[in-house]
Amino acid sequence: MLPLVTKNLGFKVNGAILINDLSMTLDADGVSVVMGPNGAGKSVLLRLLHGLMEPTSGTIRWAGQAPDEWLRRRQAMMFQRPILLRRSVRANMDFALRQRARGNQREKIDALLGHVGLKDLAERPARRLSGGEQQRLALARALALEPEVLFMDEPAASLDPASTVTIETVVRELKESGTKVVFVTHDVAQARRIADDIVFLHRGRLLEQSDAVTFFEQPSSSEARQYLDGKIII
Amino acid sequence: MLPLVTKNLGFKVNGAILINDLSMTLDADGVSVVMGPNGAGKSVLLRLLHGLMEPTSGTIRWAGQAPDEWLRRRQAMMFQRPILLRRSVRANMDFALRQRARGNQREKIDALLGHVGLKDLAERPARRLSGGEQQRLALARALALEPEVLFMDEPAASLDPASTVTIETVVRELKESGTKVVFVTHDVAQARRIADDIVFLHRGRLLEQSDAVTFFEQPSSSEARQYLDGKIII
Amino acid sequence: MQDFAESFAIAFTLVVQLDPDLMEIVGLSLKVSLSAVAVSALIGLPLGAALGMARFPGRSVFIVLVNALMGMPPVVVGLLVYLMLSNAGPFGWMRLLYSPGAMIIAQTILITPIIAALTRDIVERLHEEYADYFRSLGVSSAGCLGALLWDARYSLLTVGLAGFGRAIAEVGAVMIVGGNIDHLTRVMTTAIALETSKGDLALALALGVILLALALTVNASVMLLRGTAVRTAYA
Amino acid sequence: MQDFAESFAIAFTLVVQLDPDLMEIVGLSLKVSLSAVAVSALIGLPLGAALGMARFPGRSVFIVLVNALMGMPPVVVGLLVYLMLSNAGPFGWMRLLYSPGAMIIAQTILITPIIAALTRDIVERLHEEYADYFRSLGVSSAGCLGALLWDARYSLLTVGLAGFGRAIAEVGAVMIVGGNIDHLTRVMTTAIALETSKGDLALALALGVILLALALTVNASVMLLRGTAVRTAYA
Amino acid sequence: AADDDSIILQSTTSTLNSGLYDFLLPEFTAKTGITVNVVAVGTGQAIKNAVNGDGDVLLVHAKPAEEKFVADGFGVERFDVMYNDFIVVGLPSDPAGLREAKTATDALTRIAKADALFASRGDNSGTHKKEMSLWKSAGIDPTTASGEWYRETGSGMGATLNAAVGMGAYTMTDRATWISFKNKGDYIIVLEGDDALFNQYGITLVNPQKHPHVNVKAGQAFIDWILSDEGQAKIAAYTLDGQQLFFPNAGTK
Ligand SMILES: Nc1ncnc2c1ncn2[C@@H]1O[C@H](COP(=O)(O)OP(=O)(O)OP(=O)(O)O)[C@@H](O)[C@H]1O
Ligand SMILES: Nc1ncnc2c1ncn2[C@@H]1O[C@H](COP(=O)(O)OP(=O)(O)OP(=O)(O)O)[C@@H](O)[C@H]1O
Ligand SMILES: [Mg+2]
Ligand SMILES: [Mg+2]
Repeated sequence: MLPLVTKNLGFKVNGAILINDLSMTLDADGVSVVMGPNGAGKSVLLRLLHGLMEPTSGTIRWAGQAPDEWLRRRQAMMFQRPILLRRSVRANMDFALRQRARGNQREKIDALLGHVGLKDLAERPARRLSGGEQQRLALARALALEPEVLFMDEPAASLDPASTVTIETVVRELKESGTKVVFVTHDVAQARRIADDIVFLHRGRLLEQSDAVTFFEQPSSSEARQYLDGKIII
Repeated sequence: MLPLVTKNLGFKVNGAILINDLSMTLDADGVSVVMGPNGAGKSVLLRLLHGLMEPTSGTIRWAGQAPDEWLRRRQAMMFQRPILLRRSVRANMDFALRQRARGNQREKIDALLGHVGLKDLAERPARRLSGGEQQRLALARALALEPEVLFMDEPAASLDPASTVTIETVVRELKESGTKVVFVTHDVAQARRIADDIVFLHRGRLLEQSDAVTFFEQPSSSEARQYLDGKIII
Repeated sequence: MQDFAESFAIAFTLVVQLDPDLMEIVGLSLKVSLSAVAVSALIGLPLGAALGMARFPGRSVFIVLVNALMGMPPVVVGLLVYLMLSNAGPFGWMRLLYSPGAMIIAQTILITPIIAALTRDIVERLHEEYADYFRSLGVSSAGCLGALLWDARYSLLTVGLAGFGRAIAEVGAVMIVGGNIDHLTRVMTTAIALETSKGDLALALALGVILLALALTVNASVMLLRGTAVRTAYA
Repeated sequence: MQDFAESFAIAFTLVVQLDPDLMEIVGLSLKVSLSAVAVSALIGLPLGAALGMARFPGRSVFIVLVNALMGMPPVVVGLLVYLMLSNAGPFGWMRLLYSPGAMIIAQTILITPIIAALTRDIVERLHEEYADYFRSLGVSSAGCLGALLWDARYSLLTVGLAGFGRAIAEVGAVMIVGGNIDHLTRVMTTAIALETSKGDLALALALGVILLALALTVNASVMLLRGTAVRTAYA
Repeated sequence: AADDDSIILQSTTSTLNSGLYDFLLPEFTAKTGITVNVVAVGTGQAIKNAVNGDGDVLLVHAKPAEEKFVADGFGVERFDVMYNDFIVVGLPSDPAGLREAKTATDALTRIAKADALFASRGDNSGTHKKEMSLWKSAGIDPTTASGEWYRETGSGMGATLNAAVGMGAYTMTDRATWISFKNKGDYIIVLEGDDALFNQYGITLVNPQKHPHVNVKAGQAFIDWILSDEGQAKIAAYTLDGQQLFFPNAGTK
């Protein structure tokens, strides 16, 4: 499905330009981490790439192909604010799995829930889970789909340290198994641990795309430098 | 209003024990940071202390007084998942301010929005803001109330590094001005920077309450040690 | 089958002629039903919102009651209002029977439960979302009520339209308390009933078509207003 | 005023006597209205849900239309069905006129728009929340529809009750297509209308009280069912 | 409606539906300046409304009930106004052979024998009461067949006619309603002319001693006018499709 190529990508809502003339290429291998200040457009970009919204200008090509429903079904996305059905934890898993295969998948669900530490909470209403538990359920649900591309929008924001370690392990395992991960985080240390290359956004523009080492050692834009230093730049 | 004393506090829902026999005292001075794994009961505890829910057993006393509406009006809370009205950013600020004082407070709103970097977004629908922007709005809204006690439930989870610096500065300023801050975070480095004392929860129980230095240097429970090391403990 | 074609032709003729009798009837229908919706909204919205947000013992009994009152038959409402307003009744001295005022009262009683019941459900769900914040802020009950109604206003519009639909289409109650008096209390539905009983089905249907067109116009206007409102405000 | 006291006494006597005529009428009322609600739900729920989740050109016109159809007068619906089913009409050969079947058809036409319009609004708001996830997952349209209806089921219950309320209270349409024929098509509302026209207001009111009690029972049963459902499932 | 120059006339659907009032009232109003607001309901309901004082004048066709109304003190005095007659209508195929019937009782007996569908008002209206008295004189209790061949519609004349036409049943109607009725289908009159089918209308002023607000002056003016030669002539002059609908007979009392 990769490389993913965008050309002059733009997205406007009511006159506000959220993504501005963005051209980039994401390769098949390695974890791409998207960084940038709050409101830079990271979530919007992920939603455009995943095909949840139509760009208002420019193009997106997956290995030359325009995004469509079939490509999207081979991808998965973890939203910044998990979208959970008004059902039990198990029913949420079940619903996701049923979109890919028929039949009872109880064991698979149990295994996945065990993996994210939610086994004992399987029968709880999903929307009553704690913030971190919701993120873990979203992770389990995304993994259940065995996607070729996984978009993760700040998946560790509410996770405790141990779960953060788990999710980073998961990302590494996914990378090894050939899944492309596009990961958004504000945690610079985390980005350093998992990123192979960095996409740096600022006010809807791509300011920098480079491999991780270069980015963290010698960011070329002053905005990226300020961002990493925790200076206000928006 | 302080000290805050809880005695044998308990909270059950449908047979699940979410807070278990929790007795502790929070003093007037210093920032108290609540830590613990996902699902430990941090958010539930904050909601109990703030008086959003009734404990099913035990007592809460604010300087000897049972929590009531008037005490609550002198406190404020930033929820883990910001609750924003279906209105513009400005209208959200306005609504909060109106609960405390009549009249047009446009300048105050502008100043607060400027402080959290949302001035340009004042007319946007609040629920369309990015994750980090929503948290910043929630911060501005809470500050607007000038509370004597401020509960902050993972307020920096989605913030970019610069905003994280800002919020930590805000917490320090609040502390200096005599506001009691109760702060939840999973970011150990952040906790080290701002905490005066730590409340450590695990499966609804208070495992440890000690001053920050002691907690980070020599945690007395093995769970706290594992938590800080990023080991899975739930 | 030729009745259908005929009635569309009649409806068309009546409308293009701006038949003054018809205009009077249409005007009264609108006046009565819109007034009833307005009064019902004034009562039903706060009532429904209060039921949606408050927690008190016996609340679910109350909710069942309001829901059940949606099934109050127009004829029964008409009878109750008739007995109240009749000269032999307690409010006979107001001399409201057989006047548009009586019709507004009857329709108001009829649709208030509908507005309250549907509002209750909508507000309850919004309140689930807002409750913690309102409690934390210490918003007064009246403040909560206002905020919930305001933030749910687009959904409540549909509720209002449902109420309007029921009112404008209603015949049993206005027939009894209005009396279907020509040039005084005749509205579209009572006129339709009259033509039906005269066996003039084509004319009755024609009036029905016009009534539907009326409902369509009101709905379209509301949606247009809503459209511009959304454009300037927020979902 | 003595009418009131009298009618409660009559209502009570009728009920405790289990008057067989009354039981027949109550049974038919329930049968007709519950069937109509069931059929309307079968049509209106998916239709409303589809309108709530799909985005297509002309959608808002469609919505206005469905909303406006909530204002369809029962008498007009009755007439339409009458013309269709009468011996001179296209479906006369089915010999449905003046049968409970015809009444079910008429009420179904009447309440389907209500169910569809209210469902549309509810599903639309739930869909706003779920849409991105469903799109990401690649859920089929039918899958979305089912999931939205399922997750909104408690709100849709209120919608169903609104539909039931309208159906059980309705008199204009069933009167025309059913004919209020004793022992054949007489239901509560047409019986009330009859007693009213006879001037026996006390009996009419008594029947009204019983009808309301009926609506109350249905609503309470539904809420009880819902209560246990919530306890075993999730909000 | 508390206006000095207007009265409420409680009357029946059959008179309103026939168009008689549209013909009579403008002339009366032009002459006296009094507006007559007609409430047309079932006879029983009209009398009940009048008992409650919700009207100034009562014009219906159920003589015994009207006389009871006066005797109970609710009405001042009842006057005959006009009459027409009842007829039985049915399908031209006339399955029960009513056209051969000599009398009304004979006709009803044929219907019962043939189990032919018959739509009855079933609403205690003047028409219904008349029909019941005819069954009685025929010695038949049709209500034992209620829901079978005997269909009690429990509704007004127009609705009952619609129903009869819809299901192919015989029904009894007053002539005025029949002539002005528009949904006749292929229906024809199968029985008419028996003296037993006489239909008398009467007018009564609501008693101001029971209901002080009754507009006696205007109400009485209306009664006086309708009983006057002028009013009576006007009634006689009302025709539809060339047929006279009502026959004035004031003064016979
Ligand atoms: N539908 C919308 N209408 C208007 N503005 C929008 C909409 N969606 C997003 N925005 C705005 O677009 C900008 C980018 O949003 P986005 O969610 O992509 O930010 P982000 O980079 O993910 O930030 P964060 O780190 O806070 O999650 C924000 O300023 C946001 O307010
Ligand atoms: N209303 C409820 N019904 C059932 N379970 C609940 C409810 N509210 C909370 N819980 C459960 O209580 C536990 C504690 O929840 P809480 O939100 O306090 O966790 P937390 O410590 O804040 O975790 P996190 O770090 O993930 O935010 C969780 O397991 C959650 O699933
Ligand atoms: Mg984001
Ligand atoms: Mg929490």
